[in-house]
Amino acid sequence: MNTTSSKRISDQMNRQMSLTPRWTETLIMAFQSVAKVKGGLIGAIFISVMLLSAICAQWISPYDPNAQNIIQRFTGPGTAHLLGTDYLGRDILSRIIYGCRIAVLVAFGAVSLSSIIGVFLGVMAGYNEGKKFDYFIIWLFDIVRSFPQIILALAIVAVMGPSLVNVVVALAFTAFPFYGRIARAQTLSVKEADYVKAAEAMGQKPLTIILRHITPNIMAPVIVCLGMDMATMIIWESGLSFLGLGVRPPTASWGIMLRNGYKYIQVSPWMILWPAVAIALSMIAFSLFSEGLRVALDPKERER
Amino acid sequence: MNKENPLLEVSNLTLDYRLGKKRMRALDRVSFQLEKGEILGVAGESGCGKSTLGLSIIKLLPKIAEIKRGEILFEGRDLLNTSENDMNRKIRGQKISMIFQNPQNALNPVFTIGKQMTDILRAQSKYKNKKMRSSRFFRDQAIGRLKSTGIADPSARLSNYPYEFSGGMKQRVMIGMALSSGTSLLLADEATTALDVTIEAQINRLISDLAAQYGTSVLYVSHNLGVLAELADRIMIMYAGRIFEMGTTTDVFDSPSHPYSAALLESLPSRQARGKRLLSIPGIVPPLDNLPQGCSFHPRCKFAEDICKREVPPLEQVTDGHFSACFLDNKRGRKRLKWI
Amino acid sequence: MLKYIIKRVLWVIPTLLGVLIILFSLTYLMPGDPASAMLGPRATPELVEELNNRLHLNENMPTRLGYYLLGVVKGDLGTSVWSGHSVSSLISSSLPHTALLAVSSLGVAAVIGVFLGAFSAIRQNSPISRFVTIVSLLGVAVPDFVAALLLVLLFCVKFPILPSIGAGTDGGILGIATHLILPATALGIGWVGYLSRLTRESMVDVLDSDYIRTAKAFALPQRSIAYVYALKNAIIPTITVIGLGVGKLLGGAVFVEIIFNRPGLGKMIVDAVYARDFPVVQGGILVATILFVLANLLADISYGFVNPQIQYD
Amino acid sequence: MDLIEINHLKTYFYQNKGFLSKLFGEGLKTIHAVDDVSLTIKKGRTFGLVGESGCGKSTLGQSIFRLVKAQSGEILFQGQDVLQMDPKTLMAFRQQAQLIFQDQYGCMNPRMTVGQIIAEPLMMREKGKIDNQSLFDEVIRLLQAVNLDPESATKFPNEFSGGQARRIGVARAIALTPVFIMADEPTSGLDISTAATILNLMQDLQDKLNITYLWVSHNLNQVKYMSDDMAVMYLGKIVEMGQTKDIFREMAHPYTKALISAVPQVSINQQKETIFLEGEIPSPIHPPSGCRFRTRCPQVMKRCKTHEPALIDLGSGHLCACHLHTVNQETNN
Amino acid sequence: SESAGKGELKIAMWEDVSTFDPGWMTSAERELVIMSCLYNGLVKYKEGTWDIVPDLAESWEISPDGKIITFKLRKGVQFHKGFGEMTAEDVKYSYERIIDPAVKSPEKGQWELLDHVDVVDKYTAKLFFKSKKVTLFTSVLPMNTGFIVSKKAAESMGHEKFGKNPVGTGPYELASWEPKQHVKLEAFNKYWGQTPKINKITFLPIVEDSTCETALKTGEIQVGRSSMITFGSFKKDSKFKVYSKPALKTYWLGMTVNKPPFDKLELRQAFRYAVNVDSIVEAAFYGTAKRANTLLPPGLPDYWAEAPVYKQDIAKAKSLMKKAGKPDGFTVKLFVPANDAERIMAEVIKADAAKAGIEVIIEVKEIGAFNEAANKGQTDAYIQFYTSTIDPNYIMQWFAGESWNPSQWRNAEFTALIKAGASESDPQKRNQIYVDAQKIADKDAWAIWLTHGTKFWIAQNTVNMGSIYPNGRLAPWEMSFK
Ligand SMILES: Nc1ncnc2c1ncn2[C@@H]1O[C@H](COP(=O)(O)OP(=O)(O)OP(=O)(O)O)[C@@H](O)[C@H]1O
Ligand SMILES: Nc1ncnc2c1ncn2[C@@H]1O[C@H](COP(=O)(O)OP(=O)(O)OP(=O)(O)O)[C@@H](O)[C@H]1O
Ligand SMILES: [Mg+2]
Ligand SMILES: [Mg+2]
Repeated sequence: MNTTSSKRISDQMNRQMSLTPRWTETLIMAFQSVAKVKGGLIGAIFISVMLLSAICAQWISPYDPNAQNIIQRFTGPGTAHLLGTDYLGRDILSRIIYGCRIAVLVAFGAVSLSSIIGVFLGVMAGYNEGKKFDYFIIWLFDIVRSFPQIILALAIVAVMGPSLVNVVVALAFTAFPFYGRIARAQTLSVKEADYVKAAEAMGQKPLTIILRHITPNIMAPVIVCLGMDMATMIIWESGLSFLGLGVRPPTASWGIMLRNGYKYIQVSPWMILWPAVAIALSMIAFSLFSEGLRVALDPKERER
Repeated sequence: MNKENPLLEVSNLTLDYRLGKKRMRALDRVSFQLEKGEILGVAGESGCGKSTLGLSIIKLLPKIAEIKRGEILFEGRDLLNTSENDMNRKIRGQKISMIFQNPQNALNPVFTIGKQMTDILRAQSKYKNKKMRSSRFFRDQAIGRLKSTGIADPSARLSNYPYEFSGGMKQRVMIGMALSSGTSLLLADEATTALDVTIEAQINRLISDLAAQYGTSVLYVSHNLGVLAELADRIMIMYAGRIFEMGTTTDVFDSPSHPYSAALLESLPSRQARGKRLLSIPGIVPPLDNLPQGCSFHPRCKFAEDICKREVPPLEQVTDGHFSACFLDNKRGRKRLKWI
Repeated sequence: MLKYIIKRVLWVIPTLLGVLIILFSLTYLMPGDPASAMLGPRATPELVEELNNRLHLNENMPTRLGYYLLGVVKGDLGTSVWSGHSVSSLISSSLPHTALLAVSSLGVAAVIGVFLGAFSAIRQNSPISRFVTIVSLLGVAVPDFVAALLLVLLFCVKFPILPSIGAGTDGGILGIATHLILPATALGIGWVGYLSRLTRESMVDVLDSDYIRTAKAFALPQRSIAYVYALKNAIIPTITVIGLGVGKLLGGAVFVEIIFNRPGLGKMIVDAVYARDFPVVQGGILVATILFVLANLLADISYGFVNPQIQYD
Repeated sequence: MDLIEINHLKTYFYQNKGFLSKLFGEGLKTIHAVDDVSLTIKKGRTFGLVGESGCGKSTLGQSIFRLVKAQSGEILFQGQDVLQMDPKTLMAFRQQAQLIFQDQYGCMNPRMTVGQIIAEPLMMREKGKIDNQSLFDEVIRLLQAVNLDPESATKFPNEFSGGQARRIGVARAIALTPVFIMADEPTSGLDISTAATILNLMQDLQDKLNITYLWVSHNLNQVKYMSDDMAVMYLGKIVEMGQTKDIFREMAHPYTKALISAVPQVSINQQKETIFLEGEIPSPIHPPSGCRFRTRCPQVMKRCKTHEPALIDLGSGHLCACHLHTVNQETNN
Repeated sequence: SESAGKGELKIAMWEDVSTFDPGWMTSAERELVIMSCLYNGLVKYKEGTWDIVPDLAESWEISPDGKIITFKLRKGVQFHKGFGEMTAEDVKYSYERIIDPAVKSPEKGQWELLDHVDVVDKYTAKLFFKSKKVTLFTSVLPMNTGFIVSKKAAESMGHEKFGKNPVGTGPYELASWEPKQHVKLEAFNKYWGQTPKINKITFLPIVEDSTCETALKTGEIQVGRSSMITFGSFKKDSKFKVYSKPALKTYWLGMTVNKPPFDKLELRQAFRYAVNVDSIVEAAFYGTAKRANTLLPPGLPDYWAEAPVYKQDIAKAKSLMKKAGKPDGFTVKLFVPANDAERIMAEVIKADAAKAGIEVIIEVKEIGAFNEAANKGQTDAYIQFYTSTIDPNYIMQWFAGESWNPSQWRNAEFTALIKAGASESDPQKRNQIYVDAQKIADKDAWAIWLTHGTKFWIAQNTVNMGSIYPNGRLAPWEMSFK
């Protein structure tokens, strides 16, 4: 073996040798493989656009989303206002762009909160299968899962008061058992895997086994679920805002825009159309993306 | 036996699997004949195309398989040109039965063993004699089939679901269904791999009885050379989609003509004394979508010469009824080939 | 199997107990004093006092929980703070509308969805298959309440041909039916898409499986392979999804009932939320939850019938 | 010298351990996977363990490592009882004893590179005392020891063929230079020729490092080829045990006879009479009374149903548990 | 689309009724229309006006000190559902139960001056007051607590049940009430007055304006409302006729005066100069309403017509802020109930105030939470409206008392004036008192008066709407189909 190739392998191994599971690389690989799946790329592009407009809303939106111009209210789509204006003469395009920010915030916030809590509890329960802790967690999951999700979220927001944070918390609360169940079921099968036994046979500590050997290997279905859930969370945020139980006006949210569109449905129907289109596009994006994720992460599907 | 009119005649069968842009040649110019009542053992490393061969005879290849050329004559009928409908009505389950390799998923998980067996028996009899029979009749028949493969308490077992059966028992259900006396060709694809030695022996006895009593021909795929040695009349050794050697069991096992067959036999621990090194063939089986030029075995072959790297050796008769695809044979004559 | 069912049913009891505890503790999340929050500003101290007594708000937490559980067990869900009606009477008048909506949308969607899915899996590349693709994309893209809004826009505003409010109970069967069309479509369209896609996918998988190959090898009749042997396997994921779907459906009903001013359970809950009528909110959610739990129970049990390899723990 | 001495080991599994089943008081279904097994493994030698699938071979092996919880009995490793070890001693033991798993892919974390997998036990032992370069050198050395390319270190397990994957398992097992290795069907699922490579490799290692093997297999030919001593298991119990050559020369137990007679031989000249066993393999949940083999035994007797035969010495350490022999002995006495 | 038969009229209401017991009625807007179909008082407002005319009483006599009033009742008036003839006993019962402490009527305040009622004979009732109640005829007797209920029915049923099964003497009786779905009334065939032309009336609770608009267009209801903006399109549509009246209510932005920042008068004044009331009202009411300059609606006799009209003046606002030591602006938490008009106004106010450097944080609250928070003075500012009767005292009293006074504004002078006004019967003097009170409120600048709103109805032109009261209240018993 020549020295350069030895150096190369050694470098590569050095990078890989760190004890932390290879989260980032796994993620990057997942994204790469998503892009290879039919439709996954479109989804990924769409989502990137959404993320971009969420992050850069203040630079790319043509107007201040809350700037009112009563004189110019209810104008239809035109050159000054690409998508028209609403009942206060605010620019709809700018509000859609800013609404994207809310959608993304809620989706990522609620999904990450619920998945972290859910996966943590699920793995812990699965690892302690058959113990009281496990039964308690199963019970907890089943209780929360018994509620129709959006109705529970609605009730929580209703008592805590509508606000962005409360919406995120409520949605996360309704969703965490789903991650927990997946994580627990996966843990049950993964912890019987021979590589976990091999680690035990080496004398690894339980925490190391959970972090290094179990958690990385249960993430595939969790990640697939993440993708789908983001879409759901966007819908629910809009739904709650539509009912006036979501984020507070005048914050631009697609749900609030829908609500206003509904109020002025007789006068200015396009007001309902734009947020509907925005929601539809983001739904398609997320479902294409998560479908891509599913295929990319499922070895059985990859072979096809 | 009627040499002029074999039961099955496969000639030049060539088949690709299309995977995206990849073309994997799973069968390459496969030709052989199978006589009535004969057991032909097929051996070879994993992935060399044994199952594919069986599936192309019963025409249940996956969609991505594409037959490039060749002919399969069964009782004189060209199977490749037989319609799906005719295959169903006249061939499958009637004349040709197949035991699939993986018993784990071969039974429908949501129906009882009894329902699946009686449905199959009913379908068979419907095409055969068009006479309506009672459910009881089929039930009894199913019980008989289970009993013949050594499943204890068969009548109670009929109401079980597949998950309540062990892998070996599922395999035996499949075997029971396939071992019908009317079958003229049985394709047994690693039929006994899931079974324990003691039960394997029992099943193999059943199969050889079938061949002996009813003249059923068997294409018996296995990578257990010992089983083949005991069961088969003739042996066919395959490698990367090609037939490397074919001949009577004695010929092939006692005086292997192809280096690959010789190597295989020498890697068996049963032939070696304790402590003596076993033969292991260097290298790995080449990927089917990227086969080496010339003889596909040449990169691993101890005897490879220049010609092996350039030309594909044809399957030629070494002695009467003993075929081999190796350029060496011509030079070496009939001497037993030794690798080590 | 029987044991499985019994176990499954018994598990509902602790679950519902937990549900009640959560519902009960919701009142604790409410900022401020619940009684005056419910009564609003015009509440005189006497009224607040009276409500506190009626709802046992002065007691300590375990006692209150005890009263609450006792009430629920006795079938007493309390009375509306706002109208003085008993919550159970409010529910019994609104529940049928929601039930009808749910059954008609999900039931029809399930039948259509499963059929379309199975058919398009068997005849891949047929026009039906393309239709399924489009419908499922639509179903994904347009969530139920957006669909409801668009339907109102189209059929009540632009072309006012279908009724837009109420449940049509005055109009007899025909009235009820015409009042169902739009809300049920809004709720059901996504399900048709989703279920047909799901069924198609699992059907394609199943048709590719080893056991179908076995059935073919033994020359079972084509039709029985497709519609008996394959469909029963393919329908398994669909059943669970339908069970879970009832939860989504009840959630969707909230929006659709609001938009179509349909006096169902969902609208009752949201109106009560607006009015801070907490006994009604609690009762409504409890009933919705019980419905959902029952639907899941039913789905699980029928799942058990379809899939023998089930064990419940 | 005995490296491992197992006395009256019992390992049971329980089904129906869910909450509701407990509530229902549904009787715990006990799987008697290993039921009262005693054996000794001599240092530097290979001990073969054969038996039908599901008879408890893997369970026995894993019990030695405390990977499954043993019910009772003792497992003495160099005189110390593994089952009573405190965590620290257990760790030390686990570094001296290693495992090669039956499933060559399943025992490797699919999200770790081969380098990481092999390095893991080393890092465990050294705990930060080792720098990356020497760790890397060590990994390369191990890979070369099992005839693998150093490049392999950066690949993932699924990029390897079955034989290569098995060799990675071997490399990991020898990383800490153990004195004892349990090889659980180390050639299952491999081609004949690949299997031969593994067998050669394992033999070389034994010669070089004087490793003791517990060789689990259901391939009698292989055990005959590899092992010095062997035991035959049936349904959780040892039915025959002794030196391999003794057993193959003079099988004492009817089950061993049937097993060996059923082994297909490639040399067709060799005539043999296959003994066919009738009946199903009984379930380990409700094993038959008396002798567990009696339901399939061609030579079953009355007392087999009521009395459980003990392992008795037929001379020169050849043990067998069968009433055919107890009767002989009794009459002899 | 379906069109109801000749006999049935469908009217949209905002929300469901909470009770049909007039002694417990909580929302005038919502319930008075239906209540006046079910009940009669001793007197009533003549349809379409605020004139007081006899209803169940044929005549009355007031003692010189105004403390004793004797009513002569109409004979032969029947209660619904066979509860017999209305007599003086029922009058006594109807009024005395409201002041009975055991009964806990929320409307007790209306009748707190009543001492007792004497039954002189079957058709004569004598009301004794502790002191003279000036507003008795204008805002008590013709309103909900003035309605006569059947003693027999109310006593035997109890409040809860009676609230669901009302027994009055009105032109309609309750046919059915499905909470949240509909209230169905049927013409009372033994009604003493003129039998209504429409036999059945259904009131449907429709929360959303747009739902109501759609239902009007699809013909599912005949009488309803719309949002201000859509109003215009109905006006143009020949199938509909539009009826509009100035509403008798006042919207204002209130500032909580007992805590920073609005404990400083200058900052309150600055805020008043920072906003542009005209554009606020334009935005929220789409030109259908005028701005307000004082608390009382213009239709009232005691309206302060010369009230100052504050125009937006950022410079002035800034100088006031400087004076108060906040030259760089300050932050205001503004609570808004979740109604459209208020929300829109808040959004415009936020934008206006920003120009003066005042940051407004809007918190939209559901009505219950809003009321609670506002009433406890938890907020810096709020937007709210109160409905008035034609008696100025009704709306002004809240700012002289402890409850319902979200600004926490207390002014002894103002309180004294309101007290005086309540017992002053000379119109001239009353006018002076109330205008003075309004001036005090203006001086203290605790509120920015926004608008009085409008009230309008949209009816399909097949409906003859009859008279509509000046505040837009309907009189369904006068309606008919064309
Ligand atoms: N459905 C398929 N799709 C793609 N490739 C396939 C498919 N089935 C088989 N192949 C490829 O064709 C080749 C021959 O496969 P086949 O199953 O016939 O081998 P085999 O000899 O039966 O192997 P084994 O001993 O493992 O059963 C293999 O390389 C395999 O990868
Ligand atoms: N984790 C487990 N839980 C429950 N039962 C188990 C478990 N592991 C093994 N068993 C059961 O214990 C018995 C012995 O299993 P074991 O794996 O030891 O058999 P084996 O001899 O290794 O078989 P094979 O040759 O198939 O590997 C079997 O009946 C098996 O079903
Ligand atoms: Mg195969
Ligand atoms: Mg094993």
